[in-house]
Amino acid sequence: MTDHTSVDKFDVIVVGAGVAGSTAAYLLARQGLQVVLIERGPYPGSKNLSGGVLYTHSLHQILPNFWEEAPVERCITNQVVIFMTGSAHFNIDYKDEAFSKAPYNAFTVLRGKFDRWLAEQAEAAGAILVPRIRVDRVLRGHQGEVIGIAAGEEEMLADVVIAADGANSFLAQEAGLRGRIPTHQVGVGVKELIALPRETIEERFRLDGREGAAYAIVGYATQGVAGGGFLYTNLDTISAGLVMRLDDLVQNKLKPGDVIEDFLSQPMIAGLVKGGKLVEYGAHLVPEGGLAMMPRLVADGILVVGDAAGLGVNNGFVIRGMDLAIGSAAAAAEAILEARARNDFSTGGLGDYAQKLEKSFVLADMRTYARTPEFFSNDRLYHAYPAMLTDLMRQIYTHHAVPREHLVSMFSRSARENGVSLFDLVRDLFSGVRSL
Amino acid sequence: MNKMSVSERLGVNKYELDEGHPHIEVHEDICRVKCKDLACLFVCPANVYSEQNGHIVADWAGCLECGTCKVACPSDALDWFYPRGGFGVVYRSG
Amino acid sequence: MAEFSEIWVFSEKPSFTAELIGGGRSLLPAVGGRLTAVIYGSREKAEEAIQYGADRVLWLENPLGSEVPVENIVPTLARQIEDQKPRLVLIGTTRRGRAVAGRLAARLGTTVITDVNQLTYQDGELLARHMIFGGGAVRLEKPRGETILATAGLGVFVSPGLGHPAGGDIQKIELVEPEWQVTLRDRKVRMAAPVNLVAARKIVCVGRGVGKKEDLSLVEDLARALNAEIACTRPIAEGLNWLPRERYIGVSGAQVRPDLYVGVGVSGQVQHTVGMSMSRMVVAINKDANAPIFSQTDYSLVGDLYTLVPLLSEALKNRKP
Amino acid sequence: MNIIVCYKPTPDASDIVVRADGSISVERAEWILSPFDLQAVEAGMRLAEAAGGKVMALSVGPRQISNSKLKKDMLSRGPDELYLVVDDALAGADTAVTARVLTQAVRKMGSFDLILFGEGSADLYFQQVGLQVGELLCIPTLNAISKIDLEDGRLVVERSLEDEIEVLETSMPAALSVTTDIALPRLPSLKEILKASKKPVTEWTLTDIDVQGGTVKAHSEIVAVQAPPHVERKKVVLEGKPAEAVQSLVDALQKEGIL
Repeated sequence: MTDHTSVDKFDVIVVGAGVAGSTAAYLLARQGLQVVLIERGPYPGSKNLSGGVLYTHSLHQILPNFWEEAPVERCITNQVVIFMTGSAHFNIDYKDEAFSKAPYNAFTVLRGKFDRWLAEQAEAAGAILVPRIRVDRVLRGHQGEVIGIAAGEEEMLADVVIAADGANSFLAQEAGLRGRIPTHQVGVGVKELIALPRETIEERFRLDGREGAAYAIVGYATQGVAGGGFLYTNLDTISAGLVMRLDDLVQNKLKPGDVIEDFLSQPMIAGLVKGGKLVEYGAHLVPEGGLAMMPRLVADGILVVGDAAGLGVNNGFVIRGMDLAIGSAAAAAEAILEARARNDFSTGGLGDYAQKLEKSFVLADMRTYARTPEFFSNDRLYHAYPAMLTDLMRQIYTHHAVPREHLVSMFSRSARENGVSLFDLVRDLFSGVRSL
Repeated sequence: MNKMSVSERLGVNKYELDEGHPHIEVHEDICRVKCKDLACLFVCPANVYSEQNGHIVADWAGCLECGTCKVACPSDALDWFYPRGGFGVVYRSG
Repeated sequence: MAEFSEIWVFSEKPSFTAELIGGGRSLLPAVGGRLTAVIYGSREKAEEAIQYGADRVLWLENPLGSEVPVENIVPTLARQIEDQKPRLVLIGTTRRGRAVAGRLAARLGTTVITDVNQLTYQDGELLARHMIFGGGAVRLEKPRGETILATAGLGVFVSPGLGHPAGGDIQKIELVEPEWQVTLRDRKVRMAAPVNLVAARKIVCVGRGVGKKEDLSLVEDLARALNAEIACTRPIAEGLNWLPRERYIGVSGAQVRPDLYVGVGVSGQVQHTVGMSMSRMVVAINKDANAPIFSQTDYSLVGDLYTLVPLLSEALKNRKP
Repeated sequence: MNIIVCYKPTPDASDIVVRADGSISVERAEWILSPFDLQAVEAGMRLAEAAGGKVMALSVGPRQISNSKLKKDMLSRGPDELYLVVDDALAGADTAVTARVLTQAVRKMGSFDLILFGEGSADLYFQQVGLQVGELLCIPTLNAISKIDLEDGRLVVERSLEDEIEVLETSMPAALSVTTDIALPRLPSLKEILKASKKPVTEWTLTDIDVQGGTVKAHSEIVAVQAPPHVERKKVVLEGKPAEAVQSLVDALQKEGIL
């Protein structure tokens, strides 16, 4: 039995000062609650890594026009999807001027700066930031309810603990909210941050001022492993990386550290990062299991938000996580305020969180894309289709001294050569339309 | 950009090394009995794990703290937890 | 009076004084003037300084020898500097030397240019080069003021050798009593054998990869086989105390440039490598293939040092000339 | 007893950026507490815990030193109070300027028994400031102190010199610069970090402590700060069985005329 008499008690302990944790801390502190925000890194953001695109809508609701103050890099105006084989690529390029005006659709951010800023907002609202402390486990009361946290020998009590401790969420596992993470429900994200002069980036990606580009790359990028590549422009760096589904990576016995270097040496990518200087190399798990991965969100005295709750959407064109994390934090904060009004922090008392999430865009979007993880597990996406598309383009543009073949026959021959039946094609097309 | 080895890339990063406090432990007794894939030897983006003289060795100092190894290890042979507070990789940009 | 008139040197260690005399002399031709050594101790030390090439010695007699802390010279030296206004006072970087320099600076109202590794005279001005950021950067600065105080480590300058005629101008100076006293209660000798890493042509350097103090014998064997001096990284000397501090190489330790440097279990942190980066040839033995040292070696042996070092000692002993 | 511990926040040397022209930039560097100063703080804490009394942390420098993260970081290591003299004129101050401003601040802080300094700062590592402050205050001043004890109101310290350790006795107040092995700094605990945000912080300007503009004038002109010269190495990794690799090394050394 632990002696809990001598320790401080707070209204809420938030574990993890990422975007979810800091948002929750901000919202709760703003309402006058005593909030402690615990971060294991030396500063918020120091352990966090993401590809780097933040969709603005959810944070804009909480901190209107946050981009005016926050350290954001570039607003995404150019969206490009690339199907790639070893030697060729096929691009879909979409530029929207509307995205370069407020309310911006999305920004690239660097978490080491952005998360720090967000945590400062929480601090300014009254939350106490405690950096450099690793939370080891939850504390339980007589009925098994969560009543606080322990870090080493130290304990701290609170009415509610918010597990915002990221994709590995040791806390949610420890609290019994989720089991072992299966390999098919996470992606391994690896990223290189490459420094280039601002003007070079703007020239290569055809950007004006603070405009930015987001490239999604499918096919050879991952050497056939389920997943994709990305290339995002920051102010004077490029975030280039891959997300590869872990089960497939294991099956293919590939080393992510090698695959990313091969990816960067693809002529198309190499041209964009040419002359750049690596300034950081990082890796992070990406929740990719969709709805199937989501843990129980609430137990007595604890709730789970953000990556820790498995909230992520990857539909091939966009990879989302931060906006969902912020949305979940908002729902959690609301639920805690209501639970507080009832003075009931049991699963039932906090249960509104799940309902609020259910009603919000977060779960709506998760549901919309419920089939995408399955769709993306389709092997043809990484081998046959990029090859077909580029074959087709090659044939269209290659002129030999022989009569031109009709497009349809070219296409069906390419499909045959790449082992794709008409049935496969139609089925995949249909499934893609439904799940993306 | 010239290709860089993983260790060269890790060399660019910032770490607060917690000397004398490894945060990874490999239970080789379990690996030997239960594990055929030895996924840790290739899935780790930081190449933390290697086989040396027939032993699986974790060079934990370069760990990027992603957790890939722990999820990929089929036999629960890895004791992998975050480094102590304040230590480990420090993403300047992230 | 901005004329470059005199260079003074001071160290409590005679061999160091000799190097500083060499350094001071190398600056004199550009400017004329003379070189003065400040000696605290016996008359023999004062005479020795003349033979190393000092034009003049300011000698503070110390009949009590090592019972009196060398730093007691500070008020006396400060008064001499105020009276005679040398252009440059060069002090040897030992811990005592640092204390003398710092306290002098406070008295004279100036700063100290510390640990210079190059001192030149350009366009009528002194230009000092030293390391900052733990060896991560080199800073060039021009000290200002009537008298410039600088400290320099062992090996920065070359001792001219005892070649100059004895006799010379030895001026006895009067002690100015210090304002406060420390009492020496006890003294524990750390290491008997003196070492001069700077002069060593071959160096075997011990790093943290060596697990136990007893394992130093492996390295000693290798050093014998190579006819090399043993050196170490800072933690070996300062945290673990396996070896005396004067054997550590690094930004705050010795700066060496031997023909051969062999790092055994040395990881290659910049704080260390700045002290050895000018070696003619660098060999490293380390089990960690990712160790930063391997990016700055000529020859690398990746593997267990407990296997490799004895093999290497053996192979060296058995080699045919 | 009242103990003042002086410390210096510095840009983290591992965040140094070498520009294309070889010059150095610390513009984007994270500011940290100089690690060698933490050992002085720990030594001060242990003395205060053993003998009673309070520990006051003191730093002087440009505005970066007063960021809340650094203040909290220092206070979470144990000191009861924090004093800062903040002025951008102190950016890049030389040791003489720093020592003079610290001395003025110490005078303003009132009575004290001991001032502790780390061995040297993480950025410059000139190991001078403690010595200069002590001399300016005209109190017993010693560096390289690896052990501090109190005996009947007097200090008994060990001083680690290159080839010997002196055991010295002197009176208080005194100024001591400690070695890096004097005391392993504790890691701030959860509770100390929480407490840190409630401890008193006093911030002064140069005017507040009666420092005139002339005092902060540098005694040297910094001409350049550059990356150290790079020596090209062969970078040959000797492969094969240990015995073979070792033999190839011996052969190579022989061929190079090193042996």
